[in-house]
Amino acid sequence: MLKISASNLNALFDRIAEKQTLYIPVDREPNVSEYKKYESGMTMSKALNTVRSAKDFFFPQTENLAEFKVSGKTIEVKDIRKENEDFVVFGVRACDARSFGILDKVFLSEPVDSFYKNRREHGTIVTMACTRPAETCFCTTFGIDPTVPGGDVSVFFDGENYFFLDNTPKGEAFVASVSDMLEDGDASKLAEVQENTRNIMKKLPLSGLSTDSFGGERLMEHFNSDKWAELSESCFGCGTCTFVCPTCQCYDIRDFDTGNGIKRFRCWDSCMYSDFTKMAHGNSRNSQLERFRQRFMHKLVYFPANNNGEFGCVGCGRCLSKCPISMNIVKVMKALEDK
Amino acid sequence: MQVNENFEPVIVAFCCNWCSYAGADLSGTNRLNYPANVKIIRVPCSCRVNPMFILRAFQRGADGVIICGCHPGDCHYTSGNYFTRRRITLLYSMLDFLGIERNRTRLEWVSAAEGAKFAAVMNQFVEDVKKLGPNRRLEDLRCRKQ
Amino acid sequence: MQEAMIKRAKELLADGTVNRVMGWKKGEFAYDTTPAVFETAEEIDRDFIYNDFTQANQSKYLIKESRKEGKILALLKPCDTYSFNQLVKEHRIIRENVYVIGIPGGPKIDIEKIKAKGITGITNVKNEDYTLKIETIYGVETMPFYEAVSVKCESCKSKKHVVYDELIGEGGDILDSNRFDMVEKLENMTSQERYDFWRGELSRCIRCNACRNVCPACTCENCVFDNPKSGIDQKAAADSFEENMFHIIRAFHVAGRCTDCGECSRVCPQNIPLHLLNRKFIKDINCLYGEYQAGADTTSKAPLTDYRTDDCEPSVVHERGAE
Amino acid sequence: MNNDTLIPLIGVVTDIRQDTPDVKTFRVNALEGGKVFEHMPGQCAMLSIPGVGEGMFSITSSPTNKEFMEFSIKKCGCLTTWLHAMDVGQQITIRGPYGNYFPVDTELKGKDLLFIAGGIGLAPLRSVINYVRDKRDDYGDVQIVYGSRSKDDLVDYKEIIDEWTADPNIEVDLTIDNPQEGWDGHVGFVPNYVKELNPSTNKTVLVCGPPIMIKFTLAGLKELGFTETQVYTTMELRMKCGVGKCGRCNIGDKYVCKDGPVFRFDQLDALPDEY
Repeated sequence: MLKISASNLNALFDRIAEKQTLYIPVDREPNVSEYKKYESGMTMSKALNTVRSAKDFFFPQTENLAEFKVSGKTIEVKDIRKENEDFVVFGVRACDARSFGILDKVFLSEPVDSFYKNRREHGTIVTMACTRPAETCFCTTFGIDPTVPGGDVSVFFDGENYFFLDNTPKGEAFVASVSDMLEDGDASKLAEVQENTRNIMKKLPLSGLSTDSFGGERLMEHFNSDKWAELSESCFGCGTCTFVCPTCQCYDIRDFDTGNGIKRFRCWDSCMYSDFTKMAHGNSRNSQLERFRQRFMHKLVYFPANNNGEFGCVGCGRCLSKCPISMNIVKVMKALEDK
Repeated sequence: MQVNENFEPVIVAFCCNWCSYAGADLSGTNRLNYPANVKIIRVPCSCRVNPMFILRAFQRGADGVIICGCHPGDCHYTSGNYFTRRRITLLYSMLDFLGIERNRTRLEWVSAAEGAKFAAVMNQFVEDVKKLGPNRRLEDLRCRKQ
Repeated sequence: MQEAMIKRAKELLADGTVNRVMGWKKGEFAYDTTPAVFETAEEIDRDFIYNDFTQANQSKYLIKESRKEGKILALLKPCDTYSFNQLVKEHRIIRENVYVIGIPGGPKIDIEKIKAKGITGITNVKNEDYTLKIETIYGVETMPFYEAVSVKCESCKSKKHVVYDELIGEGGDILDSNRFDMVEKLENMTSQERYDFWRGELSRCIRCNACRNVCPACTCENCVFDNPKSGIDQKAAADSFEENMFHIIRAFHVAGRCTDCGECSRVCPQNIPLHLLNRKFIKDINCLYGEYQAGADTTSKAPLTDYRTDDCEPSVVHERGAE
Repeated sequence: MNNDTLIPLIGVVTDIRQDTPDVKTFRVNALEGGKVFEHMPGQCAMLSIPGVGEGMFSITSSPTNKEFMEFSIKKCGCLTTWLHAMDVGQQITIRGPYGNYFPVDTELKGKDLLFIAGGIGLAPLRSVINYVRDKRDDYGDVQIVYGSRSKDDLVDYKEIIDEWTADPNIEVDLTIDNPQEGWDGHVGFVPNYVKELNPSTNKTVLVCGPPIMIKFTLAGLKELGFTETQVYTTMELRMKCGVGKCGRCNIGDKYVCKDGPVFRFDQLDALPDEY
């Protein structure tokens, strides 16, 4: 397998950044990381995962859709789309890599969302295998193996060297473009590292969590469960879980009058917000209970119902660590599952 | 700091209907000059000025915002401008705290009889803002004229 | 402490003084606790928890809870009593429907501070004589308790309960806190440095509204930022201006009513020190209009709904030292 | 780059008709004349005034109308107030068509049809009614029961009187909620009127109106012996994208904008009661 030694990793980054925009996770504070555009001298974070998910690269928090010039009774529409530039995201974890597949099912299904597709086509995802999962991790529940992280290229670290495995034609091209910096290496230690991580995964507190009780066929039963009242009781309807979630994809479309034209943009929205379904004549989800239920029902029941049983959660654990009142999908699953 | 001589700032002046607005009128009838940069918005009382108005003015291209009201004690509504004074002091202090240049904001008391003061205040304020240059720290890039 | 609280809560439930108990519920991990309402002694025995991690300010929930049938027992830390009092003063909480027990407060621990040390896979956290023994799947780690104290407790303003029907444990006093140190440090910077500091912080905002929704002073039925008629409603910060706008206006709307409970900074998923904005207002109010602590009583006039004819002019802002 | 459905087209309002005090019908053409796009009866389109808002409206004209599209819009919110204030010649942005449609070429073909509408609920049904009238031979009996608060609130009243009631092949039964001077027709709520009319149970029913009317009408129909598989309705929820991605018109595993707005009642029964 092709490899690069840990000491040469930054040289590799420099090389990639010469040709394309490169994003890597960087520490903002000790062990708190976020994706940053790579500039020479930055070091990759050792934290398990970034605070914000990697969905921003393909589905940014705000994005302009079109512009309008209005004068008198006439309206002119300006298509502002342009071909995205190629970019590389390095160090994506297995959970986030899987989340792109979930977002694809939404945005690339007919009619295709050209804004998303444009970014998706131009982004190369280089994933990084996990070696030190945290207690909030439960990706294995959704059949994800964090030691084989997917993406266009998977990278494995054995403590000394980074090994590269391309999974897609795009990944192959990426590896080829830096192949002169890589050398053939002995990957025999990797199996042991992977085995070790898998064993840790089994010991994690949430390793026993199962999706057996969920899926499209249980729709009415879960919807009508009497557990929701207690679960949603202390939810105060913020959007933290939604916005740190790698798979939440609901959006709003709004207009902004700049004074010299109107920009129509879309931005992330949350089904937890009270105005999400508010219409001029009323609201179909009036209480926080209904809104709370919607978010979890969507991930655990509605999404699989429409996508051959695939769940809308990847077990990254962000909502577990970020919810202000510690209410999260794991607690919901445990409350609703068959005892 | 480099001063661009050609820079003409946009100044938004919120003027109380009962005093400063009349003061502005008076300065006009007395043929006193004050710069054309000043765009006056008439408000029923200086305390009608919501902090959001000030921010929105900056968002949409103002380089300086000035509020003019009746002298303390002379409010048409008895006490409106006393509330203005507290609110605006705190708001300006907050803007300063966030690193927005403090000379971009001002509050002055101008009565209906003080046409000359109105002109002088505006001249001085425009001068001060000119020195600061265009508002970049509290501007909305989407609103910048192309 | 937890035992004493459980015992008293069950007594009050049993003798009919209250029909519900507001407390905290155990979670998946040693450190996650969720505010919850308990209706029976069994529920309390099963789930009730009070430990170093029970940080959440529960006063805001009492707005809704105090409007339900019967009386509810609220267990309030000193800082929570200020928020509670402020909400009573604003007629948001119906005081008669709440039985308040003052409980000793922090210092509480912020799990993020433990995680920031690189400690992960946490299965249990024990406080052994102010040394934290943190059990993880990777082995046992230790760290001094005080290094893990949450931001809101680091500069605790008061150990005094300003409102209660009874106390568990001893009451405390108002502390001589250092809570304005950071504000002062920023004030002493140049305008450009302050601008850079806040840009760095506020540019991380994802507009999740956690700060607003958790804030016990933000109790509007319809927030200006959600009201399409306000002209400034926004879902996401589409420009750096909107980041500033949201936080300035939010801080301004709670100025004079913010009790400095620190919940905004605690809940921020991006760790933006939002409490500094509120503290700046508090500090200014204290300096310019006399010492004022929101929530300390239920009768005094709030500084922004009051005035004196000899108040200072806004020019004080412009006359402060060099930029 | 291919067209994206989120980037709208321009339509121009060529005629405005005041139907009731709070409902206007707008005729929309493409800039170069003709229709902006083709649709099927029951489908919707996103209309917007940039800077004001965007909203989903059912297309009230029949697809058989090859010249223009029409939208009957009730004034109730920000955007609709703006639409009501505009004049002929105003351009608007339009995108669509969105959603499914009444199965006019399949399940409804050859059937006896009963249309039940209340208030502005006639808007989506008008498209089907006119479609059926234009292809009259493909369908059996057609009966229309339409009710409104008052005589003035009957949308498209002129068309109903001039064309529908004049059509010997169609039975039209009108009702208003309360007695009114100058009205000698039936007085009473729609659900009760349907029961009084006692329509034959071999009819296929298309119902649209306020949720409360739909609820009672359905109950009434069941009493008369109709089954849920015989009754269709069309729904409305908050929508932003129109293509099942933005997430807000989600009910259970369905998106009203994409899988709806037309549902048969047995389909609705399988969904959570969240509409």
